[in-house]
Amino acid sequence: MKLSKEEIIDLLKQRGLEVNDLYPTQISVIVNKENLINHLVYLKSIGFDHLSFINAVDFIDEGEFELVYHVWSYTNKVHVLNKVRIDRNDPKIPTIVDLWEQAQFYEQEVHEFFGIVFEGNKDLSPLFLENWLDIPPLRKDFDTREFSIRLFDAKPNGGDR
Amino acid sequence: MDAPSYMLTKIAEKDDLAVYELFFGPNHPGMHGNFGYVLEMIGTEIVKVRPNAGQLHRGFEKLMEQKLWVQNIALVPRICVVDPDPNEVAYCTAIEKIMGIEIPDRAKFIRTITLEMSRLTSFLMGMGALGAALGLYTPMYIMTADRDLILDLFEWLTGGRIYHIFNIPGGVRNDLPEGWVDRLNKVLDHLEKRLIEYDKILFENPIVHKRLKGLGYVSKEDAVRFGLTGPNLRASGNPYDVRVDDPYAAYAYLDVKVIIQEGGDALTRAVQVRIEFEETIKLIRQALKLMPEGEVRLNLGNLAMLKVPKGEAYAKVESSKGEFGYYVVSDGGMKPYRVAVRGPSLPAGLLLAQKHLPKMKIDDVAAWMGSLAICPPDIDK
Amino acid sequence: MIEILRVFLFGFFAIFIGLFFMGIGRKIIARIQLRLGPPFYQAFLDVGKLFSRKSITHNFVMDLGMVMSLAGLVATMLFVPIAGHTAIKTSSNLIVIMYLMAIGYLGMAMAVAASGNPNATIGVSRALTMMLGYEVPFFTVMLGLIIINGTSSLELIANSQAGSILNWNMIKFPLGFIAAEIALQAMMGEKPFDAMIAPAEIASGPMVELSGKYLGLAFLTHAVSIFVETAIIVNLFMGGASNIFTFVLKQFEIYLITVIIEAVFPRFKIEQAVKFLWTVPMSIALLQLVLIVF
Amino acid sequence: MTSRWDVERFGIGPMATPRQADVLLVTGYVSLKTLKRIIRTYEQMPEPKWVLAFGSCTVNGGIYWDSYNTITNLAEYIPVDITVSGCMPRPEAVMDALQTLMKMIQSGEAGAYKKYKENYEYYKANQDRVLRKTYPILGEKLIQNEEAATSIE
Repeated sequence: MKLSKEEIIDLLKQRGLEVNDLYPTQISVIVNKENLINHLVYLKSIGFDHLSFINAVDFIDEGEFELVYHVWSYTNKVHVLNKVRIDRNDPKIPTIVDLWEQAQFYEQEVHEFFGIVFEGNKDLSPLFLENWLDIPPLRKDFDTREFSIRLFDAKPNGGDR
Repeated sequence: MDAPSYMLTKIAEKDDLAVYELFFGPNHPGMHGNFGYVLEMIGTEIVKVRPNAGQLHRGFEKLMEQKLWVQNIALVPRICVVDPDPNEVAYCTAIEKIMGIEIPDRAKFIRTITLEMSRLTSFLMGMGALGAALGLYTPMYIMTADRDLILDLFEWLTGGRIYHIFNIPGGVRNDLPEGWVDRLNKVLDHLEKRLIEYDKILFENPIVHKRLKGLGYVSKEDAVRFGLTGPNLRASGNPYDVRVDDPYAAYAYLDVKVIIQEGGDALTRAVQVRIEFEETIKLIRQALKLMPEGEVRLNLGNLAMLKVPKGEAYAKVESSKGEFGYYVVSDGGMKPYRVAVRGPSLPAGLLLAQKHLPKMKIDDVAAWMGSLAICPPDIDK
Repeated sequence: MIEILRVFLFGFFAIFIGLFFMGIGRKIIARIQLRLGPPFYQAFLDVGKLFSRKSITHNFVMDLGMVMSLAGLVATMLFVPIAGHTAIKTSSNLIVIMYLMAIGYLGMAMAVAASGNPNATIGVSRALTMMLGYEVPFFTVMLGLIIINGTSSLELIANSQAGSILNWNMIKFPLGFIAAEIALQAMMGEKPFDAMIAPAEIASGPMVELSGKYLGLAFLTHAVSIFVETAIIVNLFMGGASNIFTFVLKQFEIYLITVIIEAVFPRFKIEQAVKFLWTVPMSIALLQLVLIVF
Repeated sequence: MTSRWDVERFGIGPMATPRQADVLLVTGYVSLKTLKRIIRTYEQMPEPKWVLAFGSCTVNGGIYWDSYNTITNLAEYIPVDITVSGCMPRPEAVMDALQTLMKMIQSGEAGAYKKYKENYEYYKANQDRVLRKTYPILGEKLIQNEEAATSIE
């Protein structure tokens, strides 16, 4: 049963979600933390079976993290960006590992780079960085140039060795 | 000097067969790229696997927030060395989506041609690496020799052999130099003749069949559920291709044949890459025929001062390894607010490793990785 | 005294020819792969360089094992008739050769297992299983020839084929030759039977921990093994030549076949290799045996 | 290594393990995790050994100079004999570097591995500073996990 983008938008609007139509094949949906899981379950039921990506954006001046769950439907040919806002000081959000198993690694990565805790995810150990004591690097208040100059004494214009 | 790095450490005393730890580690001849698995083994059978990623992590997403919009185009192809063009195209398409501009048709076709050529080089490297993992070095050398012919064409067109930095928001940097197209046709004819040799030495080789049959089986539903994309997805029977589902560049004008095979094991994936290689050659010829005249890029003024309006977009490109996705968020400034990159090899490299490796013997690991075309840099980014 | 000098001469001759063959083999493979390939004396340069390097040893067993592997193979070489004259004449040297060949590989296995590297132990277990694999068909073929010639002395078998090419064993018993050829491929550890030195899987197996002089010794062992195995095949099937030059030429033909096969085949997994060796060449050898006996 | 620029002509070939190798070719950027493995590989190689640093990322950090995970100058951690500049240097440049290295070895100039033994403390200090961090680099910011001393396993 192939749904057109407009039908999907109406379906989501009926569920009381704020939807805006970005591009011919892309729509974005604002979801709040509580009904994220059953929203994704609903999406999965109407054909969105490919979780392509989970990533986070750090809106430091609004003091919030925005988690974006990219979901694509092979049948309806529509891409949905589910955006969830969580508070920056205690970043917690339920895990979706039991919906898609590859979410485990995306969540591990987001945890490592933003410090967002995914409740229910069994293994949030660091994936890429080793022996990392500073604040999660992808946060806006982490300055990578300063870090590189202090630790590796990098010279801004390559400098003379 | 302490004992060598792969220590014989007893992890668990499991019915008196000592489980020992073997680093199928970063600098291992069978490993493609700088990536590693810590394998806990009994004898030659793997019991548990822990991926040891991160050697190639350069923090692209952080670096991109420090650089201007145009500077990132030099940074972006370095994410996947084997297949650099999809990154540039995805990044530029995302920016064009936010700015809501439409690049001229000729630029679309040039983008498609460079994408498909980069796909050819990546397939050649992939097939060669698969042969090398099985111990057959001859096709690797022959295929790299043919790959150099395509790299020469890239060098002529863009000035760079591997990193082309050729796409910019609004089109491509320069038009095709004259004489370039018929040299491309000559190279394509040469490659088509070469295919017969590749078949004889690699794809019809009885021992290759014996080694790859049934290795790393992924069923049709699992391939979708685990988020596999690209040739790995189609080799398990799912007819999905980003170029058809969500066309970008000039793919709307071309008819892209989606090839699927029922099989899902390593051998089918290898044959899938081989057939798609042939299909890509036909696609380039088609694009060359339909390419209109006209200028190659929009005039967006001084690109260094480019200001992308506030907004966000996710652009997908079908690279040789799968779906390369760029999620770009802009706050209207001179620099991107956030760029997130979705690499195609993460589900295959990390998730399938947990599923397939534990029952596998040590001698299939390199072949298993070669068949899934795992490209570690796009896991670590 | 002369006897000892003669033995040394044979030893160096074998090493020289073996390294020479390896150099040319690498050049042929390179040409097949559209490459220029190293100069033909490359193997000598490699061995020279390796012996000039410092080497890291783990324990005494490793040193002993390496020397034992080279000594074992050179000992085997002494019993093989080369163009009519052999270093040590015995009446039934085929049996002795069969026994001594195992010594060389056991030495290597002992040395490498002592190095404590899991890759090495896997490589050694593969090498020994492979040995199990190729020895069964090879000995059946030898058995066939011993029965037909009524003697197990290699010289008499070689002389029985003198005269025209027609009465070479290769022509009289083609099946036996094919089976021996496949077994030879495995004996020399060339693809498709080189599961023990599989760089892509176990980082060059037994040779993982060998550095400097040990790697040099391993190179020499491989060179002598090439010489010995091709010499056996030449004596058994191509009637051992009268003078040295034709003997070496015949050896090179055999080595050429193995090199070309090596360039075109990937490697078997170890259990596939042994299964293959025990089915295909084994059945040919048995067929040959049946033909001979009746 | 490819068939057009065949390095094996000069007898150069890839070896499977550091034990069998003479030259350590460090291609491109070096992240912290790779640095630990490079040091271990370098120390496993028997004498005499040489290092060829490949690409501008090993000379001054190249395009990733300001990245938090890549070192900028390889020469501070292991002695480097010869460096090839260029981001993805051209194959001809690599061939030329390998040949100059061979000439330097013949003339006895290339002895950086002796330097490693002589001022081993200098190199070890640099390595520990980068690998065995015990305090957050951008100190005053709040630190995530408090346990201080972590050793490289």
